[in-house]
Amino acid sequence: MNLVIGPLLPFVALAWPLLLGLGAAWPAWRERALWVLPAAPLPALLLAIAWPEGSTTAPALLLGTVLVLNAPGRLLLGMVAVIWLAAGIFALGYFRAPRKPAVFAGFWCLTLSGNLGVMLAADVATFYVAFAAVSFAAYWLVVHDGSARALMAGRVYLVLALLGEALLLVGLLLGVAAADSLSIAAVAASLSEAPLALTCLILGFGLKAGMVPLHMWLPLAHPAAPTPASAALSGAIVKAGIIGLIRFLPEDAGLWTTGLILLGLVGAYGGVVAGLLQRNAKAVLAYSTVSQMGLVLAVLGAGLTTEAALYAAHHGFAKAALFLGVGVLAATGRRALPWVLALAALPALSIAGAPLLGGALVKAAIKPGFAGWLEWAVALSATGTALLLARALWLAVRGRADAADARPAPLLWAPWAGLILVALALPWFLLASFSTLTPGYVLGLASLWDATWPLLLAALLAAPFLRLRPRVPALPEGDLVVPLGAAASAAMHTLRRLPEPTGPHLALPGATRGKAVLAALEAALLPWRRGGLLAAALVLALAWSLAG
Amino acid sequence: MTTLLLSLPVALPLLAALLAVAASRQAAGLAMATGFLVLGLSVWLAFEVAAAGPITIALGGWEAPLGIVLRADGLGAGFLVVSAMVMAVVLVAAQPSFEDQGQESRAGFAFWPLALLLFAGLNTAFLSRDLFNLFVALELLTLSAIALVAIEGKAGSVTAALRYMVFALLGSVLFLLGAALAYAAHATLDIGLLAQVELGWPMAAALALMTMGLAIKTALFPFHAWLPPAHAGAPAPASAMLSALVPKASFVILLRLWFDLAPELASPLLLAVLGGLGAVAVIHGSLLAIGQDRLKLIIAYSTVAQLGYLFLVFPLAGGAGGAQPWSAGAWTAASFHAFAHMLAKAAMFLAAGLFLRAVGHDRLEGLRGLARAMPIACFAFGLSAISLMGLPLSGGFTAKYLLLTSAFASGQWGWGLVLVAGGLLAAIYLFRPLNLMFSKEGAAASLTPVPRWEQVLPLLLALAAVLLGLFSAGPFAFLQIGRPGAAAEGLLP
Amino acid sequence: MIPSATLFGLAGAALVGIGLYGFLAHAHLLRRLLSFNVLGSGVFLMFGAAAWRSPWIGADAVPHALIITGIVVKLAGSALAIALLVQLARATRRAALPEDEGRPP
Amino acid sequence: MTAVLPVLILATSLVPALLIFWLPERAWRARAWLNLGGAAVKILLVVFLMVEVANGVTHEARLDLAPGLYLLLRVDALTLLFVSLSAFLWLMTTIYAIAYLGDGPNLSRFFGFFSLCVAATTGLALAGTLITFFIFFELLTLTTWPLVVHKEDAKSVKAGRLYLAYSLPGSAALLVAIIWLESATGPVIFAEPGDLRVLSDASLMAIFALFALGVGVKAALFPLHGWLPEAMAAPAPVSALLHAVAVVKAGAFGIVRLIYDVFGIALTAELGVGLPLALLAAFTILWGSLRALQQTEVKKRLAFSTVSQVSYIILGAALAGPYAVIGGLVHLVHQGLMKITLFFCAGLYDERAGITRIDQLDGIGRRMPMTSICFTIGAMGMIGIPPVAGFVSKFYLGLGGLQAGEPWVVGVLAASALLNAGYFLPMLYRIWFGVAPADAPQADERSLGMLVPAVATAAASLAAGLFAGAAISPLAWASLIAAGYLP
Amino acid sequence: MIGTALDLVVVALLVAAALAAVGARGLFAGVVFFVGYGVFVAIAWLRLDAIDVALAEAAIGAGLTGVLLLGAVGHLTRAGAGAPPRRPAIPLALACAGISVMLGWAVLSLPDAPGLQAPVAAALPGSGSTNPVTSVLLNFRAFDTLLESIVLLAVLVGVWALAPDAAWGGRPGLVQRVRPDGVLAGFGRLLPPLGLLVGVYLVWAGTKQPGGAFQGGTVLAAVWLLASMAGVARAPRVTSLILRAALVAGPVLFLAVGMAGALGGSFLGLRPDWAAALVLTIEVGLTLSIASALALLVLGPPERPA
Repeated sequence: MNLVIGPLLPFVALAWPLLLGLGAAWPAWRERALWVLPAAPLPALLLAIAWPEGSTTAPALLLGTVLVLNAPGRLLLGMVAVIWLAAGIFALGYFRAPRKPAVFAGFWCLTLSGNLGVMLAADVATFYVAFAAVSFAAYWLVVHDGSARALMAGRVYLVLALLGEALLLVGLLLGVAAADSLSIAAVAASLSEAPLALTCLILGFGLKAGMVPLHMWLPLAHPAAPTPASAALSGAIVKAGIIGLIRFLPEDAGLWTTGLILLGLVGAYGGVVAGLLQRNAKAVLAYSTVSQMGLVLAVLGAGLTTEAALYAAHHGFAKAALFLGVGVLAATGRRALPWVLALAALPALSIAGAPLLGGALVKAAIKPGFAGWLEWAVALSATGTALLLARALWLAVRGRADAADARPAPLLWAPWAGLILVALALPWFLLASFSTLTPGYVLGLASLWDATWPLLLAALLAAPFLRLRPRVPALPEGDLVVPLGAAASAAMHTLRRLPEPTGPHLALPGATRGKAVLAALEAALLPWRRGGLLAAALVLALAWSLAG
Repeated sequence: MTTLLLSLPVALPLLAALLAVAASRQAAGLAMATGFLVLGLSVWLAFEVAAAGPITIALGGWEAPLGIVLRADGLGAGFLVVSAMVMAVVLVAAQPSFEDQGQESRAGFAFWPLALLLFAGLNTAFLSRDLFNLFVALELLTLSAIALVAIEGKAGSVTAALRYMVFALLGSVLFLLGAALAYAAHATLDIGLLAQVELGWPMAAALALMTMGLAIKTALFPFHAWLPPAHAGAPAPASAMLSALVPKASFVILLRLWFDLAPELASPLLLAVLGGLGAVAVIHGSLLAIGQDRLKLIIAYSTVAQLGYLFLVFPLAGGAGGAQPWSAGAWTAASFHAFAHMLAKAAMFLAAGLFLRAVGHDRLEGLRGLARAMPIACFAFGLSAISLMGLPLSGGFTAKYLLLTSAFASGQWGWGLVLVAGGLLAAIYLFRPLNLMFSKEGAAASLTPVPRWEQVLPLLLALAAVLLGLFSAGPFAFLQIGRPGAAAEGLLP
Repeated sequence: MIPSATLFGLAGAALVGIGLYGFLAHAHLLRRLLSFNVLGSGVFLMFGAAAWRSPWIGADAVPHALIITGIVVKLAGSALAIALLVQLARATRRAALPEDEGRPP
Repeated sequence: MTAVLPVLILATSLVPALLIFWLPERAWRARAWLNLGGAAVKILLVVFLMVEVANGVTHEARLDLAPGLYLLLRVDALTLLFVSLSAFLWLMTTIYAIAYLGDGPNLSRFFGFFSLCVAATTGLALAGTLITFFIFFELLTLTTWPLVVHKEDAKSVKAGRLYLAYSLPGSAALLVAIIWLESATGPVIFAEPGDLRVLSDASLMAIFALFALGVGVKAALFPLHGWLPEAMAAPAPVSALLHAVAVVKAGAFGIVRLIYDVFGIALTAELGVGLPLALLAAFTILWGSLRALQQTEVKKRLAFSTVSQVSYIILGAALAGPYAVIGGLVHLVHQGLMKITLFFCAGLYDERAGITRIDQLDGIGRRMPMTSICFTIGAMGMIGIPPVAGFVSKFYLGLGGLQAGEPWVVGVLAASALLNAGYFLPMLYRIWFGVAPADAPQADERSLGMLVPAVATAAASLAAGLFAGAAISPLAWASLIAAGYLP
Repeated sequence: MIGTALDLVVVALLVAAALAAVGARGLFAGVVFFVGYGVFVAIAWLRLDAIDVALAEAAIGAGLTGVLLLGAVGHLTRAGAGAPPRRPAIPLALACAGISVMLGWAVLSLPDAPGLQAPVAAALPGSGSTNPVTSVLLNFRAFDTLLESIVLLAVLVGVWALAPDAAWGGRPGLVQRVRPDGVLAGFGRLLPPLGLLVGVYLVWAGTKQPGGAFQGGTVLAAVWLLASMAGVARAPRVTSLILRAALVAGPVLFLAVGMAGALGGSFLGLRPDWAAALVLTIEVGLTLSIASALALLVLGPPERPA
């Protein structure tokens, strides 16, 4: 191994974005801080591509950091790097007059570093740190534009992220205590005997991954962020939860096997329903993420770890592309719309599993995990996905640029196109190593049909909508968050207003009376007769006792 | 040499007092010189005692029982040194108030001889082994003290002096009765000789009389009522002597009675009465101090309380407990406590005198903001407060620690609780003035300036009280010299 | 035949009691002082009587000397007390301490 | 074995203190040099001693006071943990205080007592016997009081009174406990535990309770914490001192000594006194956080946060498992670093922008960015957000709780983290996202003397977490100490 | 037997006079009874073969104290100062009776220990005096005597300190206005020479027979007082150097001799061969000082502006 891809590379990959982020704060560079964004994920990309399988350690760091690169990690690491790279380039074109570019760049880099970290971490502490970094730093990405909506979304995001962190901490503590080791592998191995730890961890990761009912931050935060950040959030950051589950789920997850599948499917369908009722393209896309992650959870529940990684990676690329697509569409005038829309539809179709696209491959890969009605349910979810993404594109088109001949700048469309390409193509190369299938399988007629009929069904269902244009009732973004948020803030309010215990009183009640009593006692001792009598009596008593 | 060392601490103040009467112009200088000379001699004597053990001289060459014997043991020499320290500083501190400005004045004439005679009486009381001689010394001491109380000449101080006088007369006549009975029964007045004979009923009566007489002179509760107005009414340097030094003389004699003369005679009732009254004094004096609104009265009531601690030595180390392992600790603690109190209380009264001079009155309210105006005096006040509260590191703490340890080791918890409660109450009454000193709001706009050197004097004493706690091993060992029944080497290694 | 020593010793004891009572019971300070002097001479008498317990070898001179000293000291105390009392009387027109008259001190 | 070093290290703050008292008010340069010089020498000595202790060399000094009563200064690993913390923070706080107080009144008094206070803390850390510990514990009380009342206004004086009203009875309880114990066992030397079994179980329990009461006052253990929030009336450097360097730490340190060096883990477990203490600490953790939530003043909120955070240390000590001990001990350092950062920042806000209430924080982040970043780091550490040091302590505490068979501890930690977030995040929110009102007072952070310490301690809090695994990290020291206590 | 009867009479008179003095209705009557009581005490001392004490008691205990008390009565009367009579206190009376009983019992149960007659007798030669009481006072227990003489001085300083500030430097006591042809004036002229003679004799005799500095000094003080009351001699100003010198001369002499002894190895020690001379010297010095101190004590502080 040469120096560049030596044992230091994983650390360099994590530290490089941080250094860039700090550099962005340098006064002279502040104005052009955004230029660091594309550069930040490059070492990580190199790492994902060129680093051999293995691990590296830094005992002085945290509680003894161990970084490891294995198959699912490498895939997701590469995905993260690519998405952030694309989003970074996109951001350069997206922000004309960026608000607080240095802060944005700084937190972008910090989030990225955390996002990469969760993919690499092999010890609990590092994982926790990275997870926290990605969770909390992303907050600044969410609230970047400073609007009331963004701040509100940010608040929900933060509260839930904290809850997630707390759950994670408890889960990790319990796990470490059960395993008596900080190694993630050891903890995972012992989790089947520690159901509480497992539950906490699943809830914590599920929260990040948009698991129902902890998904509500996602449809709020993703649309609120600037588009490149949304892409990173929905494409890469939610995968932190997925990698967590991949790393920590034990062989035998007990009840959670079923639980994950059920919750996953609820999410898969619930996300569709809730998403269809949205008015904002990015919100719809966010619900789509909830839905897709539901599927991934179900896959994980079914025990197909590597397949889940593959599915998640594909979703990452495609969803990031879709989010960027919304941005591209917004910069596109009527004239360039058709071919842009055509390109934008590709990742949507891919996610829905249209034949020959990457999505079809990953859908095929997860199929063996399910049987019976589950198989049907998973397959049918593609219909929902298709409908949802169609609505997203439709809403995005409505948000296109006003100028008829507006064209997206190269900095916008190039990364977008690149992501689409990766999303469509990568599964072809990886299918064999991440599943039991070969790419040839999806070319079979049966599987082509499997991929096609949900789309046809979707088209069938969509037709009346397109024709009749019924008034779709709107659902607030984040659905459950509205009542829950109200309840939470009421509780907080009550806590703050609890009567304060009064401070201790130094002046004792009745002190004045006590003073008077003492003074009276003193005055009673003063008269000479009394003192004299006492003295005489004491002399007698003492003499008597001494003689005794 | 030893003859001179033992006699000069008594003779020098006497001579200086006589000369001060004859040549009152030079009185202040004479007194200050005497103070330091006696201090030096006492220290020298202490070194001799430390090197060679107790030193005894027979005055005029006449041994007891015919003559009077002076003896410097650890206890006596210790008290001698500490009281000389206090006296030396107090005499310097008194100079601005009592030095004659050109023409002889009444107070300027009277103060110096009285102070010096008080000094002589004190030193005699610490050294003498003869009961009747002790009586005369106590009279010299007390009458000088009473005259000092009255030196302001106001109706209040005359009343206080008269009240003091009445108590003092009762105390001395009881003591004299006891001494007379002792001689009648055993034809000797020497404590050492009396300790060797078998004591009977007349001696029991004698001891009861002497004990009560001395207790009254030491202002033990409930015979303390004279003390606060007397000590608070005198001028500050006089208050310092009265509060710090005078009660210690009778207490030392009391110690000698019950640890030298007749340790085995002490009945449980006697120990309980002395300890109990001491305990009540601690609580009662402290509570009353809390209730006062004048600084000097607070300090004076604090003396009532602090003297109460001294009496805890009787139940803790006296009687049958005398042979117990903890008794050395308790016995020494009493002396430590007395030392610490002497230094701290003198410092406190001197500081209070400076505050009074600066503000014009000694009501507590006047103390506002003094921490800024008179930092050194306030610091001295604070340091002495620490010692009086028994907080570490100070002589007061060492004493409290030893007493507490004895109390717990001997299973007499009650006394321990009194000690702890007394410390807390002391904190309450002493932090009231301290708090005010640190209160900027409502501070007096103009103060009479007090020179820095005067503020340093109480600080010296307060520092000595603190240093006594830091270097207490030497004094502890020193106090054991000539201690009767000094078999036990303290509680534990 | 009762030895003089015993007789005067007992007399001394009685005088001490009488003097002590007067000393403690009177509010008037001059009476108190007077009683104190009675008390004092009672003490001396007891002491002196004890020195005469063996007349056949003569009186013991030591108590006599001590008594003379005591008498002078007692006089000194009385003199100071009287001077104070006179001052008090002039200042307050009272010859008693306030608390013994039921006045606040 | 030498006696020089312990005395010397004590002298590094004692001697400057004594000299400073006599400096004229205007000699601020001399004062600064004395202070900083002392602090710097102390740090050098601490480093040297660390090497010595790591090599197993013992240093101790002894001063006899009376039979059974002597001062023993001894350097062990636990000592060094505390001393190094206080030495570093002393330096920082001194720099900060010099800038903060500027040319205010009574500076010689202030810095004199300030150094004395640190000397007392050092002595307390070096104390090799129970009574030595007590002596310095009391000295600490006394030397802190003039600092609390330094401003001399009614509020400060009241705070000072309250401080003593809590502390002195606490000390009395402590003294009774110590003497009760020692009157039966003889002097208790920390490194050489005697046989406490000469006392009955009931007596031992009572002694334990009295002891915990005594040091609990300083550690602001519920319900003895009332003085701490009031003491906020003192100047910011004093708050820093109270909350991070000396006072509450002394209390927590005392609990550690009590359980590990006086009673020993075995006896503590046998008597069953650890659990009630742990429960009380847990309650304090939650109570402090809840009360912090209710505060509207920055410093008050921070004060209640301290109430909560210090009990982590006690919790760790009381649980007495290997991890719990490490967690508690390391939190001693971590809490110090983080809380002092917060107080430095609060002082900066107060001094440079006139901000004392939380609702005034709106938008201050833009005007005082460095301060606000430091504040954010501190706050994140308090919540337990990695990689700021706080999470390391919580992690070990949680593990310790589980190891000790007390899983509820984890729940307490999680709840407390959420509550911490509940009161810190709104502050951060205002700082970074609030909109400053138009009439907000001038604000800047052009005070290098105040900013540098804040940045330094913030960086240290970050580093302590980030490099927790390093050989010289607080965690490593805590583990070393814990290894000494555990079989 | 007769002795016992005589003793009983004296005792009865003593107790009666004491009761009368303590319990008298009027203040003046009380003082008169007290002086009478003093005489009985002196007689009692004679019965106990204590002539020195009897002299001292007569001169000081009854005489001078009586004068002081009478003077005080006058002052109080002039100031109109009184105090309410108080009812008898039964518990107090019982307690005092108890003390008497206790003491009586102690007297009765005294062991038959001989006193220090033998050691005194053995030490008498070379003590500087053949009167054992004087030997004890000025040699064996010289320290007591030294302190006692200084106590007088201390009290005098204390009494003077009660003077009004403005009166400082004036003459002690109130100015007496005596008619030049009055009885007092006559006495004042007649008695001093006689008194002087008696006083000097007492001092001189004190070394061999009963008598001594205190008794002699008292007589001399009385002489001076009488003379000053008669207007024959005016009291000097309190600031007078001669007066001050007279006041301290005795104790200074005493102390000087004592310290010279200390240099020779024993504080207050008298070399046997010089003892007689030294004792006499000290006696003379003390007499002078005691006489002035006692007289000034009776005169009281200066009260008129100087």
